[in-house]
Amino acid sequence: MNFEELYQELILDHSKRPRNFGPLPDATVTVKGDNPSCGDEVELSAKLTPDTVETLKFTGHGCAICMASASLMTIKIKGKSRQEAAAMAKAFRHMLVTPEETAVPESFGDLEVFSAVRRFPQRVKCATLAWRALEQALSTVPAAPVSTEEND
Amino acid sequence: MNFEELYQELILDHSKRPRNFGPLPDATVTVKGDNPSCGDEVELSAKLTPDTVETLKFTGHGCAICMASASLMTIKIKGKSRQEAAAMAKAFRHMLVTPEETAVPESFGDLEVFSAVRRFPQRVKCATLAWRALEQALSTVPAAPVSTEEND
Amino acid sequence: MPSTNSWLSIRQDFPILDQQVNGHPLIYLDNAATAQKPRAVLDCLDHYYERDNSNVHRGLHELSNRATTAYEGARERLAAYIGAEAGEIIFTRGTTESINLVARTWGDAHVGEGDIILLTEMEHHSNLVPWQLLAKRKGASLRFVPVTPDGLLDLSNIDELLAGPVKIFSFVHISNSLGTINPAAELCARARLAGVTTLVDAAQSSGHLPLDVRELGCDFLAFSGHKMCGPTGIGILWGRKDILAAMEPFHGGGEMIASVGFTESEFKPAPYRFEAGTPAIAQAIGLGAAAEYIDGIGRAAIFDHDQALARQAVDLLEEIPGLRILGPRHDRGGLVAFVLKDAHAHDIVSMADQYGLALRGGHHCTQPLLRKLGVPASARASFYFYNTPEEVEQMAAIVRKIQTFFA
Amino acid sequence: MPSTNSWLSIRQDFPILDQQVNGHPLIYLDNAATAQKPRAVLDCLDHYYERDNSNVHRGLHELSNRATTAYEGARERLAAYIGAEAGEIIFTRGTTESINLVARTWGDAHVGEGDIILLTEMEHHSNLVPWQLLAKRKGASLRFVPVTPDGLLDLSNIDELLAGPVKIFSFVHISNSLGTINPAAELCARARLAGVTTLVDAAQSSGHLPLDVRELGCDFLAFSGHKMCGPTGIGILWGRKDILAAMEPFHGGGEMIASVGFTESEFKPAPYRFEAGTPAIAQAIGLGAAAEYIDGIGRAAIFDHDQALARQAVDLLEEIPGLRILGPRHDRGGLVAFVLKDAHAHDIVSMADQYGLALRGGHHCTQPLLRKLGVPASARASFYFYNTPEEVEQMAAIVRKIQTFFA
Ligand SMILES: Cc1ncc(COP(=O)(O)O)c(C=O)c1O
Ligand SMILES: Cc1ncc(COP(=O)(O)O)c(C=O)c1O
Repeated sequence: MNFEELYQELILDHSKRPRNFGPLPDATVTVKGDNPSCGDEVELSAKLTPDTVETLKFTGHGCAICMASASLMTIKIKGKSRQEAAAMAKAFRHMLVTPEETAVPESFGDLEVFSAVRRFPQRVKCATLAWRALEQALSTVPAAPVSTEEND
Repeated sequence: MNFEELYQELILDHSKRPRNFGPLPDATVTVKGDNPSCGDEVELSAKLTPDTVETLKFTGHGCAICMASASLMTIKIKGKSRQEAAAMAKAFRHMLVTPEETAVPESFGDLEVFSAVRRFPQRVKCATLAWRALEQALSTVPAAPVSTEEND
Repeated sequence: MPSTNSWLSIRQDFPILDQQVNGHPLIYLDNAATAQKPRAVLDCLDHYYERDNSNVHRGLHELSNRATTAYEGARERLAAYIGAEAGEIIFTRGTTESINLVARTWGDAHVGEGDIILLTEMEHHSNLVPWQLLAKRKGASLRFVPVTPDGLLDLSNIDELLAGPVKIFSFVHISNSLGTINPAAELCARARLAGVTTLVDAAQSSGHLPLDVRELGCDFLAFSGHKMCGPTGIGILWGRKDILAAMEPFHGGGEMIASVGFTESEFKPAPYRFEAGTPAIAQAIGLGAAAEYIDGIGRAAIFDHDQALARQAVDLLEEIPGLRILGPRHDRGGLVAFVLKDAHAHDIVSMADQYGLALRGGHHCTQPLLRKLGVPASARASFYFYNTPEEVEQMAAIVRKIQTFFA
Repeated sequence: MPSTNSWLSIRQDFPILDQQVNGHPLIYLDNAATAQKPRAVLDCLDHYYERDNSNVHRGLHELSNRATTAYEGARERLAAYIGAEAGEIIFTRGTTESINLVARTWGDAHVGEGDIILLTEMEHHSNLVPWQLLAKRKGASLRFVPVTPDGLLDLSNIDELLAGPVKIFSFVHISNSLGTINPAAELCARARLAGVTTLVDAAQSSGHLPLDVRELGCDFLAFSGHKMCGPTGIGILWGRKDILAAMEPFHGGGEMIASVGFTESEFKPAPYRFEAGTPAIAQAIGLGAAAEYIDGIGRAAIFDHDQALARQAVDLLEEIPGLRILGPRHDRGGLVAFVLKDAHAHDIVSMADQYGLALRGGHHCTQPLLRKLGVPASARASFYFYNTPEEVEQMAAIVRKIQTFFA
């Protein structure tokens, strides 16, 4: 079945027990993202330093793809430099609209499970919701050399 | 040709030289009728007594069918009782929507030339414009026993 | 009522149903979103474009005459379809435009500051947002008939809700996300007693049960062609003759004018006053053919058929662990929406699609209702007369597989 | 440019042209009212309804995905057709709705008491009445660029006309009752210098010559699908991205919302913000196919072809006693309107129909213009790429017969 390819064990696991799920009291930025046409909602909170995404957590609800993507993203991005985080978000969104046969970059690691979403164009926005929130968070709070600001 | 049936000599004659065409200074009622979708306009002026359509004239512009119908109507109706005039208008409008083979009443006289219009449903409103104006004129000014009123 | 065999032969009228999707025969259960089109409607469209296509009304040549006759004939057929007069039938793009037309013309003229617009909590966005916009323009406010936890209108206070400066009561006949059939005639009668104008959103009922505007007793009725086997891009607004006669135009343009000067114009009477510009000619004619086709089957029979499928679906789905059905258990229109404890609606629908099963998932354009019911999204199976009990069985079996997979 | 032979083979694409009317082969010269549809467009509609029909945007199943892809693909094709971006293309019912949308949303927000709306004396009712209604709502007034006796815009005072509190200049690209081709790019440039927003009514040009909104330099552009080989019931409003981004919604309903609460809603960005409810899906896709078909022939070639037929028609008609041609003698779009001293336009058109010749007679939805020209009604022959020089000859011969008959 096609859909077992889409809903691999890793995705099911992260959608049922999302990691880094919950509030982040010392967040420096919180961004709410939604897919208006289907009702998915993700609220992403991150603690950013001038250079680094120190930590990030999320709340919200959505389909398995959306939840698993947010969960795996938080693991992947935590501790990355802001530049790396932005590049990864861009690469992830880009990967989802490449042809099925295109190879997925090594650096993706576990994120590769989402490559099957390419066969389900209607689900791309589910997989990218948390990543769009991340990009907005990064753009909202200026990076170094400007000092960190509070923002909600 | 079908259209020679529609545009019989009598119609061509009356459309080119309409009778009773012009203003009627001592009119008791004047009614303006138009076919908005095509731009035909007829202004009918009549001198009504409590019982009779004493005289009537018209101005305006329109196609041959419209002009000839107005012209022949003025001849036909002049001097008729109001009741007869109303009945004739109704009968004329009715005749135009009867099936082609239906016989035309004897009393129609020359008006029979318009029976060919039944084959041209789009032209019915051209043939009836003046008659609708007549009907409105009759309904605007009360008949006997109420005395005649001025109206414009 | 057609026999099982004739239902199956009716199904043959729909070319689209005869296809494989993802390696399985298509099971199309997304009829509340849009219905499929029978050969009769497609042939009617082809005939129009291949023989008669012309602009209407102002033409004096043969094709224009044929097009006008067919277009006005469709108006008459639609009038007969709902027990109305032809002069009361306005062609629009669909339910949404019909409701916006009323909100803009009747609404702008009759709703003022401090007035109240009464809706229900189960309205589709198309019967909610136009009134929000009107309320904002005019300083009016909205009031809602509440929905009970089992998806019925709570009518215990209906007379109080209708009291005060309530100008219009606009409500859905059959809910597209609960399946609830509202007692439209009773609601209209109560509203009339209170002097309140009524609009019935018949988007989900027009193709599914017999409708008669005089029996309903409403003032406006709106529906879409595409949900009743007609083409996309066409719908109906019906309005009571005396109300339409007093209404200002909606759009300005060709066809709706009696006489135009550079600075002032006079307008034609209804329905033309409300149909500015070249109308959706082919689509109106196609909708006429759809109404004829539906009445050839019989709306009472269709209603029974759809209800039977819905009953069957409720019975089968209820057995699935963690599945909750939204809306009333019985007496529902031909649709069933549900949520699974273990799977999100999108996942259900995506997986169902892998089996060739077309369901819809999401808020079904009733966000506030779903929020109130505490459900972010639901999956919905909606039926029409070409669906079969076998399809319902397969649907339930697929949903069960999905539940097992995610459990 | 296609050769004579390939023009004839293009004609074979139009099934409707192959018929007899009143015992004569149909000569369809009513293209300015509506154009005929090629097989490619009809096949596209059939394919949609027979394979892909589904509601768009919110669906997660295969058919919905196909329908959405085709619908958004049509938007992209239409964008390319006029040198725009997909996000600037709003699907409407036609030119009339497009103009009403601008008058209602942009107009209500930007035109106030004492402001001026600049039009021309040759506007179609659809580009006149919406502005009359706006002016009435807002206490604004209308101003007109005059038309010269030979049917051209009198531009001698254009800068003065654009001066003062003029908010928008809305004008027709090719006049449907004169054939005049207005210098749209120049007019838009003048307006921009004066800080005036522009709308170009491209109803008669969109299928007849190459159009590029950046070259035109307008702010809005409106046209109808049915006049360019597309289905009825579909049209386009193009608006400059930054202008659309700042515009309030038109209709409220499904598909145009970002989030709905009981009393407040947020709206999606353009173009969805302006497409409430289920759109005319099949028709939008069909219009995409029409644009593709037209560009397969080439709009520059179509323009030359239509102009050549118009020149031929002018030359032949001019020889008929008592015949007066309206509009400029040369440099006209592919249509010729005329009056006969001895016969009224309706009589001409009715008689022509007896020969299978489809002309249009009347005021062509430009009553004020015809009144100014002192003509109550005219007869009009309008051409498209499937018409032939032989048809033009036959047309002129028939008009001559009619003249003789009534003389
Ligand atoms: C110049 C012009 N503008 C506007 C329109 C109106 O177009 P539609 O009737 O398709 O809305 C027409 C067509 O009749 C036209 O010729
Ligand atoms: C109850 C209800 N009202 C209104 C609508 C809107 O109909 P349309 O999108 O055809 O305008 C729908 C369909 O989506 C509906 O189900």
